[in-house]
Amino acid sequence: MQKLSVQDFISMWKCALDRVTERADEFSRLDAVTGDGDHGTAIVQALTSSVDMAGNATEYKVLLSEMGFNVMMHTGGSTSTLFGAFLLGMSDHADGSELDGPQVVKMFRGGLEGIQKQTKAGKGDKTMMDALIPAVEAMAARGSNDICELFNAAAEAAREGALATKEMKANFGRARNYGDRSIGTADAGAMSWACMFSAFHEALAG
Amino acid sequence: MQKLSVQDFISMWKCALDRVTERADEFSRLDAVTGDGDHGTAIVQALTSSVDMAGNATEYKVLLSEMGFNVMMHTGGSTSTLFGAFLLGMSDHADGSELDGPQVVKMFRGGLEGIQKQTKAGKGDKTMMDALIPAVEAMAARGSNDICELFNAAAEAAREGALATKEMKANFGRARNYGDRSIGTADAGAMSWACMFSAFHEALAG
Amino acid sequence: MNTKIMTKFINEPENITRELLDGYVLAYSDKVALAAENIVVRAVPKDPSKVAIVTLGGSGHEPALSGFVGEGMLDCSVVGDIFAAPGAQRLFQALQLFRRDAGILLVVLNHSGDVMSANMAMQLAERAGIKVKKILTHDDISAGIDTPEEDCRGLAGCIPLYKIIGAAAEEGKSLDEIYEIGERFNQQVATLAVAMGSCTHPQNGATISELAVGEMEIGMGQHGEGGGGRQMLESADKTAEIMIGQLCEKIQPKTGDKVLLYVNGVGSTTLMELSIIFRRAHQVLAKDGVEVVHAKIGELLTVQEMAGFQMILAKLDDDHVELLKNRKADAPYWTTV
Amino acid sequence: MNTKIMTKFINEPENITRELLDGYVLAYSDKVALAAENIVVRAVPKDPSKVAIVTLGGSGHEPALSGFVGEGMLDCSVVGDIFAAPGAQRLFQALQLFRRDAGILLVVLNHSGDVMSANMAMQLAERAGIKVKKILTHDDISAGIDTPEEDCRGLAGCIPLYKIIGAAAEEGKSLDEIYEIGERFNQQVATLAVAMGSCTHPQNGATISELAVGEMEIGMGQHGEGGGGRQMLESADKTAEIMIGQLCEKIQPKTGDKVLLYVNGVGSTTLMELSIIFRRAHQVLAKDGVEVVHAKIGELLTVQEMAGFQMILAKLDDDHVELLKNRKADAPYWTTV
Ligand SMILES: Nc1ncnc2c1ncn2[C@@H]1O[C@H](COP(=O)(O)OP(=O)(O)O)[C@@H](O)[C@H]1O
Ligand SMILES: Nc1ncnc2c1ncn2[C@@H]1O[C@H](COP(=O)(O)OP(=O)(O)O)[C@@H](O)[C@H]1O
Ligand SMILES: [Mg+2]
Ligand SMILES: [Mg+2]
Ligand SMILES: [Mg+2]
Ligand SMILES: [Mg+2]
Repeated sequence: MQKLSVQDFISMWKCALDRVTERADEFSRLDAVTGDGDHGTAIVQALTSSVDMAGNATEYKVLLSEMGFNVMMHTGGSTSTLFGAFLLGMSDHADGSELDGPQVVKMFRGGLEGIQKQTKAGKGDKTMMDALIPAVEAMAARGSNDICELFNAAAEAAREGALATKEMKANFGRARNYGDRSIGTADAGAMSWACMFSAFHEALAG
Repeated sequence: MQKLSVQDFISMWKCALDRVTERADEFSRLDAVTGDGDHGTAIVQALTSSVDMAGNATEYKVLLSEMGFNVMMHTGGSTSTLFGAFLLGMSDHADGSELDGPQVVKMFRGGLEGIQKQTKAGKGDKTMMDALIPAVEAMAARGSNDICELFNAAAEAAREGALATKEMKANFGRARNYGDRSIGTADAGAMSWACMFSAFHEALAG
Repeated sequence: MNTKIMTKFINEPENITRELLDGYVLAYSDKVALAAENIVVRAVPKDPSKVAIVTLGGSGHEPALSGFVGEGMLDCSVVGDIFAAPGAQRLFQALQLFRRDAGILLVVLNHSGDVMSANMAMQLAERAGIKVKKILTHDDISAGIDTPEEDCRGLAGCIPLYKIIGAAAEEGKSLDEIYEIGERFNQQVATLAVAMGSCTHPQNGATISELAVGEMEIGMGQHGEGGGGRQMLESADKTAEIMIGQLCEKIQPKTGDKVLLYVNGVGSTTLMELSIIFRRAHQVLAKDGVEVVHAKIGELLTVQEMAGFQMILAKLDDDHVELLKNRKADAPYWTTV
Repeated sequence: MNTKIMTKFINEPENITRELLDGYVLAYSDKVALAAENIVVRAVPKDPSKVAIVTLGGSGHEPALSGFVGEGMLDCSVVGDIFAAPGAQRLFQALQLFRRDAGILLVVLNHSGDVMSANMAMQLAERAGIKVKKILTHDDISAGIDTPEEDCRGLAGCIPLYKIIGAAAEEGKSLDEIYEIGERFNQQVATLAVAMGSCTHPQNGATISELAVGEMEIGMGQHGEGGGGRQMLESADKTAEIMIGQLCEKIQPKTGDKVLLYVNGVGSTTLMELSIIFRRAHQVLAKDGVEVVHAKIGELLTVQEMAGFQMILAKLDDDHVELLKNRKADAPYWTTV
């Protein structure tokens, strides 16, 4: 797959919504151990608000900015801003209605930078960043023109990163207050992002 | 036993306090089914407030009136007024510091009249009256000069009366709101009065 | 009664009432004080030329009843132990403190223990030449809407009554006038309680009124003693409809009538839920053109940690509206600016 | 998370926030209104020449935060879903509504979600030329008294802050002046929470922060997220002593100092218990000659039906006392005469 159309892109998000919805309870359960038990609800809401904006969009920049603002209007919690900032960051780095491999990488890197304007959390802090950063890095490192392959790499890295959060101590978010007690449970946000990247790949791999 | 001294009388109440205290949980448990679960606490408090006033009393009238007012100052709930009225009613019908059989009956009848000024409940209404009325009637019917025997009769009648409340439907007190659902559980107040009459007899029988 | 591990922040069970009253008057010392054991009075007494409003009732229902002692509401609350009326002699002591030519209006909630204490205390007061009139509340409709007044319990409907007669007393109205205003309100107020889940008696650990998970009882009393019947838990909207329906049957509000609507939480039911319940009850009234002119959502009279609420509906005359809404009150748990 | 039979009076879980806000503004329509979805404002707006006080936070904590919108307190509360900060765009919508030359003071409780929404909304506001200043609350001391501010959560200490800065804004003080008054309070207030028993997330039925019967956790957060450490339940007096001891270590009140002491119930813990707790904490302060000049016992900020409470201690400067006690406030859940 050499080109990612807006419609392909939308189908990636729809697939993510489906897969995350199936596992929403698991994400809330993880959040209940070290947070407030609502991450499953939050991430489903955020994806729903994003997909709601898809309609018959034809252009990346506008679509992504509408998705971002809609998330930040209709959903809440940490997920709202982080997700919204990711979408707005992508919007700032995407043009036209079809992207090639390097452009896809650039767009995702833009999303990551958008989030990094809102949080100082980095790798090892036991947050969604432990899935997202490796995913984006893996896409860039793969340097392939096959977009499907890029997402395969991203999904794999996100999954590994997410699972690794289990042994970490939380430095950000509600889980931080648990101190050492946060060790032993994977981070809800990292797990849901891993699920999304895996769905992105699934949508493209067919 | 032909004469009941004030000291004998006080020992009856002390014995009642002991026996009721032992079974307080049972009375609260009964009250929890059809009332608010505090009758055991209430009746122990009332007896304690009564016995507290005993000190070195030498005379029935003053002792009983002090007992009655102390109960109505330091305890509460339905038990407070009913018990207080019983003691004040006895006070109105007792003189001196030693009573013979008929005088004892007269004093207890006075107590019953005192209560009857405060409540219209009669036999069959599933209240303490189902123990108290038969007890006083049995004392009068026995007409003996042996005071110990009077209380034996009273205790027997109170016990029977109290057990019979199990099959009754409550017409007074909190239990009334349960309607037919009050059937099947004995009345807490009737059971505690039966326990007291049995203790009165025990104290005199040695 | 299942005695279980107590999960309450208390010390010795027998000291609960004394300690909670101590804490209460320490926190609100500019408004309330203890005149004697279990007798809560205003920190700054009302002019003795005015009628005094006194009430009585067990503790364990906080903020009721003592939370409403203050300017424009109660002069005195005589407190019994948990769920128990205070003894007659204690109440008589309070009546002696408030002896005055204008008289005392004694508000009694219809519960066997309270009524007996009140009657006995009034007999003592009469002998002592104290002027006191009794007003009985009987707002519970769980026994059926045609049940005679003496068989209806007094629930949280006493609290708006305190505000109404408290404001009337503050204005200097006579004992008979205040009684008439209050009695008119009593005839027009109805309350219905629903419980879901039990509560623990804090002194003996007894679980009172055990309800299975997912069950509710409409018509519950406020000490865990039963009433209506049990049924499966319904949605907030359905529950609100059932309850406002029964209340309307009693009160019969017509288009254009002004009413009071309160949803009183009794313990662990959240304000979140109470607000959702209120919403639906209000919608039902609005649909019939009934105007809610005074409302409260909150905990006024509780039953330990029981889950559930009481819904109170009252038809208001113009003087009631005036006294409820436009007269200052400044009690620790009720303030009207 | 153990999904269990829901025992709450709700309708569809996803409608909870909307329905509870509907009920709330119906009940208190003379005081509050909805300006837009999830944006609660005063029914009668403050003069636009004065600084507006806006706050944000998740629902499920009723009466907080929207219960304190009203004369002399908040102008606006922007509400998120249960335990979730509102999105930045929703908050930005509210900031647009309150755009004024005098400026907006935005009160943010230090929680990751709230802070991120606030920062993002402020970036949007800045671009739109709206004058807004942020004040962050960080009163929780459970992370240790030397923990940097940015690592301390905002608990119920925000509520007296609303009263203080709300009164200052009502007086017509400038944005900088109000900020200074509020920030001075923020430096002198400390809160500690204790939980016993868990609570249920009303939308997904998750049991958050399962505690064994007879266990308590001092340092709990207000969404069931943990904090301090678990220990066996202590008596009311002992618990009060531990908590006021830790708060005093942070606040260091001296003989003659004036302080505020609140005991805020978070759910199913009764006012009875809270009063007993208050009593002991007050005694400890009094023994050291510290004067409690302002107190509250009640539910200001709740965590569903969780059992437990938050204790709030603050050293007050004279202007704080004045603004807290002697300035009118008329919000649905806070009235100062
Ligand atoms: N400051 C932060 N930086 C990065 N990620 C964060 C931060 N705070 C929270 N998160 C992520 O958000 C997840 C929780 O999301 P969610 O439950 O929706 O938010 P909330 O904590 O507001 O309930 C966490 O598992 C974590 O991955
Ligand atoms: N009106 C009444 N007349 C006679 N006995 C009554 C009446 N009300 C209650 N009782 C008796 O009192 C008992 C309950 O006592 P207690 O639990 O101390 O009072 P309360 O109902 O105030 O909690 C009942 O079991 C019943 O025997
Ligand atoms: Mg969460
Ligand atoms: Mg009882
Ligand atoms: Mg009782
Ligand atoms: Mg949340």
